[in-house]
Amino acid sequence: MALDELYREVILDHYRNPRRKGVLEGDHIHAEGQNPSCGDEFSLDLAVEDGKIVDAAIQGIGCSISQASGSMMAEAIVGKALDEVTDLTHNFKLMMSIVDGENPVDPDRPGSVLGDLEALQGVRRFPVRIKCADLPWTTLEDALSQVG
Amino acid sequence: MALDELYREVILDHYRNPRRKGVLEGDHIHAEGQNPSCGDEFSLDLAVEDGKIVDAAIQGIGCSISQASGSMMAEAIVGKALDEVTDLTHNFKLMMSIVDGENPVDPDRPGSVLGDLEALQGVRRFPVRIKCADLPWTTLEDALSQVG
Amino acid sequence: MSDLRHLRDDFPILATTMRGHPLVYLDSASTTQKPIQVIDAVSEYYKTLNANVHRGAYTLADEATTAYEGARRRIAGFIKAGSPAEVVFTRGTTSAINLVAYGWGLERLGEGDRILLTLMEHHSNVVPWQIIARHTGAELVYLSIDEDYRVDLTDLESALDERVKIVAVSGMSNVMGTIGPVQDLAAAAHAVGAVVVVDGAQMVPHLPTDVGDVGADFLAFGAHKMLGPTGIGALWGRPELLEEMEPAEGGGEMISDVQLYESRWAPVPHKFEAGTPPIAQAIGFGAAVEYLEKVGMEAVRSHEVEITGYALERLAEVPDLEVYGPRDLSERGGAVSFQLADIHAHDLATVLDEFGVAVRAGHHCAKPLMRHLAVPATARASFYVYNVEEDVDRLVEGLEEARRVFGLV
Amino acid sequence: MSDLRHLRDDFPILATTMRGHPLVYLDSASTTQKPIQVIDAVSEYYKTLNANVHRGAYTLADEATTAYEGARRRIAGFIKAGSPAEVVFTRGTTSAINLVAYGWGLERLGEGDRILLTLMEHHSNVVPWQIIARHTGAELVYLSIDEDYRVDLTDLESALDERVKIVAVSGMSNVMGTIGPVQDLAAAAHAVGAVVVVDGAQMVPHLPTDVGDVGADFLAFGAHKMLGPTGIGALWGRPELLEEMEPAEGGGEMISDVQLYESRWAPVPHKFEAGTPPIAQAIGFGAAVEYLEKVGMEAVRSHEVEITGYALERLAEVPDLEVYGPRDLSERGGAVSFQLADIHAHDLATVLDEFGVAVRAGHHCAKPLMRHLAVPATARASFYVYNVEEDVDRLVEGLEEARRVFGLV
Ligand SMILES: Cc1ncc(COP(=O)(O)O)c(C=O)c1O
Ligand SMILES: Cc1ncc(COP(=O)(O)O)c(C=O)c1O
Repeated sequence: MALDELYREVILDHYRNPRRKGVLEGDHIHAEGQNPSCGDEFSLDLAVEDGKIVDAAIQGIGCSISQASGSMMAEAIVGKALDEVTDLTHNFKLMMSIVDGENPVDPDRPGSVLGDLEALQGVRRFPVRIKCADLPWTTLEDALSQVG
Repeated sequence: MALDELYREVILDHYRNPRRKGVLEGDHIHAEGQNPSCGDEFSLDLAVEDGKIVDAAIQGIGCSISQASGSMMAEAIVGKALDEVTDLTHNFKLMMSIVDGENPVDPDRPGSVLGDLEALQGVRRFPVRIKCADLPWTTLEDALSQVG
Repeated sequence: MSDLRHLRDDFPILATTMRGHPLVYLDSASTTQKPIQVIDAVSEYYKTLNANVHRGAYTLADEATTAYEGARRRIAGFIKAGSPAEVVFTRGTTSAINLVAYGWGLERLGEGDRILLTLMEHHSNVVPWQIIARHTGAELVYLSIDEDYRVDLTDLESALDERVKIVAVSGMSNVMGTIGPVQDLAAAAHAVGAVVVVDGAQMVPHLPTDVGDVGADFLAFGAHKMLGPTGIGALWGRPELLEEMEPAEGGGEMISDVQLYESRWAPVPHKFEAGTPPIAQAIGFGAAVEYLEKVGMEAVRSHEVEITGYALERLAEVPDLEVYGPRDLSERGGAVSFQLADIHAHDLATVLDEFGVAVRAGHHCAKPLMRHLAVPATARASFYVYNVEEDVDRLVEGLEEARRVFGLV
Repeated sequence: MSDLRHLRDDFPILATTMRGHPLVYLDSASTTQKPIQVIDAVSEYYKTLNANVHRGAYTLADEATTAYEGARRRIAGFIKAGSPAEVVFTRGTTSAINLVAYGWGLERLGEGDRILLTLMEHHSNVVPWQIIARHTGAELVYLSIDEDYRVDLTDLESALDERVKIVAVSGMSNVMGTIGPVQDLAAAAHAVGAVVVVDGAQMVPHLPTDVGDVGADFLAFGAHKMLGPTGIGALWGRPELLEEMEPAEGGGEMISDVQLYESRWAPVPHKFEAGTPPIAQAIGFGAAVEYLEKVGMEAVRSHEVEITGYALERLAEVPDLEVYGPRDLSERGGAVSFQLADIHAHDLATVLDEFGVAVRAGHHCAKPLMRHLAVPATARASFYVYNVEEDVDRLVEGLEEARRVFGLV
């Protein structure tokens, strides 16, 4: 049923064992995001060197969808060039907005494939929850906008 | 028709030629009333001696009903004892509240007959206007409450 | 006459009677009647969609939120706002003006500052400024009304200097119909750094409105004068000013965080919408705007010019009748105030009531203007999309009867 | 179970579905559903009676005014107020509290004064006081919550001294269901000369209310949580305090005279009702109160005690589920907050949504309380007259399913 599609094992695993949880020491960018209507919170530290994300750390309080989305995002972006990350964000948000489409990757911005993140596809059938999945990515966009 | 019953000649006459218009010199009681919803205003000076109204003066702005009612009231009360005036007020308000009744004079408080004031009976068929006819009398009650 | 007659079927109340006569409703400047589309939008909301907004984690609440925010988007589009976030829902025009007065004025005004008004303002655009003036020590200054019933701009230069921080003006007088010189005032006010608040209670329902053209900083208007429900209105504001403005009320839904001793506000427009908003009413407001868009605001305006022109013509035939308001139809809307001989406005209204004709009588919440015109009260007929020439004819017949009853013929 | 089941037929929305299942509405603490009697009262007003109030000199306006003031009288009777003039119509509970905060607090508080609140207050009974504290220099002080989820009165003596000018307390918590110690607080507050404001948003809909017994000075409540329309609420106040209190908003209808630089206010309650009031909503509020009177508030209360008791029993059977709120039914109403294992409230709400069950998840506009309880969010089921035991059963089935989906079984 749709619920099992939503709460896939990989999502519950990221929810219960978030990757890269914590804060960064040394030079980094910091951004915070919030969904005022539900109270979910997410904060992100990014270390950027030579146009590349070299480290990331996350913290958050909230539902499994927002926290798993953040954990998977943190895993996915470390080691990627900034423009790859921008494409990834684009493709992630595209996936969240396509309800019946087949291919969530924009052929014009193929820079990144979603990989594990496709586990969040099930959220699309729960419009109320899309903003949960989006929260870490909106925070990421905020962080990226701070890059010189 | 009902309109002709409302706007009887005597009422239009009092409206156009209000009696006892002005202010009193010397010792007197003063009261003011207003209908905030329509803006009608009425003010009353009363000279009272030995429990009797010996003089009265009125001023006002407003519709024919409120102004005629005030003019007729001023005429009616001068020369009357205070308790007679109280009964008159009672009977006037009774008349205004009885829509189909026959006799507007309370048999238990016969102290005053309405006389000319009965010309205002037509107002009863126009519930919107009853507060106009009542305005001078409410002001009178206020003035009387100031009597020692 | 532009043909809007068919719209009448949408308004259930127009099929009722008043004092035994078919209702001739000529009091739309006070409140308009509602088409069945608006009435049903409200009922349907309660029957199928009712839930609190912005709060729920369930589908019904999400749908209610979508409908509520959809209404905001539609209203923003109606006045050509840049974004829905520029539209704050309020209880009505009066509340919207108070929100600016408290949220903007209370924080920023002080001794020596001035608020510039005009003598034709409705009490709702006077009293809030008096209250703020009392709290802050600021002063009120008024522009007068000229012989042609227009805002007198000859004193503008001396009245409008750097001391003026707020200019508050009506887009259309509810007494005389006069269209306010909003664009001229806005340009002059901005030149001295003042903020311009337009009372759009009569303007938005009656004139095609594009906030970009109006040139104001804030525009207040309400639903119930434009076919919508009571209990809802809106404040449009320039986004950068809304950002800076303080909320007037505090409560649920307008916060992003509440600590014990202080709180952070939610983003615009939500920071101004404390508590459960008037959800059903917002949705009804959206339906009203949709209805007006279908009719077309150009058609609304030209219908109004025509029927007002007809009314002014017919009223000119009535002996001893004086009209207070511009003659030039391009300078006015459909609120027509008048006085007939020495017959008090209330008496006139009573006579008309007896014929099923509803007109307003009194000071129209504009006492400063009434004092200026030196009349204690006027009778006022006002028109909207559902009025037809026959309504004017009935009015004139009633006036003739009033002349008879009062012994003038 | 007291037999109110037949009432369900009056609520059209209960016949709809959510995500394919019959709607099980368990979010009445957020907003209640509306019976057809209320929906129709609003529609009928627009179809047959719509006119502006207190203004017209024609019959329709007089009838609208009579209906509007009739609603006030009915609501006054419902809370056993001494007179209809003690009831001020507002936009809702939040607006009513803000009216006291601005109208009473802003004028009277200063440096060194205190406002006493409790940790269980809704944001609507916190943020307005924060705003007034900021404007006046007054300070906020809080009573805590004890282990049994009740307001902790052990510190009352030290917290409540002459510096306290206002005590603001909820009559019933929207999170825990806890009935507030209103009478005790009122007695203690009056002993030091403080004024008592009761947030009755949850109390008035759920407990028979007699303002004489409550002992407060002001009582705020809203229609939409008691079967009535959105966009309307009321502030009851002691007549002598309402006399002294300043209006918050200025505008039409609330004045007796407007001069250029100052105005005189209309008598209570009108001086607090600036602008065209929410007329249709007031009439709908009156119809809601009439409906509740027919059911009988004693019956409403005992139905709620029974269904809440049943819910607490059934929830106790669900493993890993913690309830936040008093166990003693005499100390609580029907808002039941809970946490299931490590499942976030939103996820729980989503699972329940999938079964047609609407519960709320989040901070319930009570962040200070959530911090005190040390939970970021809870799920909340809340009941009203139309809920039946089967609704609770569906909830529990949904919770079992959540346990399965989250791998807890
Ligand atoms: C205890 C309490 N107080 C105040 C409010 C605010 O009510 P409203 O949002 O209707 O203004 C609510 C409802 O959300 C509540 O539950
Ligand atoms: C010009 C003007 N401004 C303000 C208002 C106040 O609107 P409301 O009473 O709907 O708040 C009105 C309507 O009465 C009006 O005509």
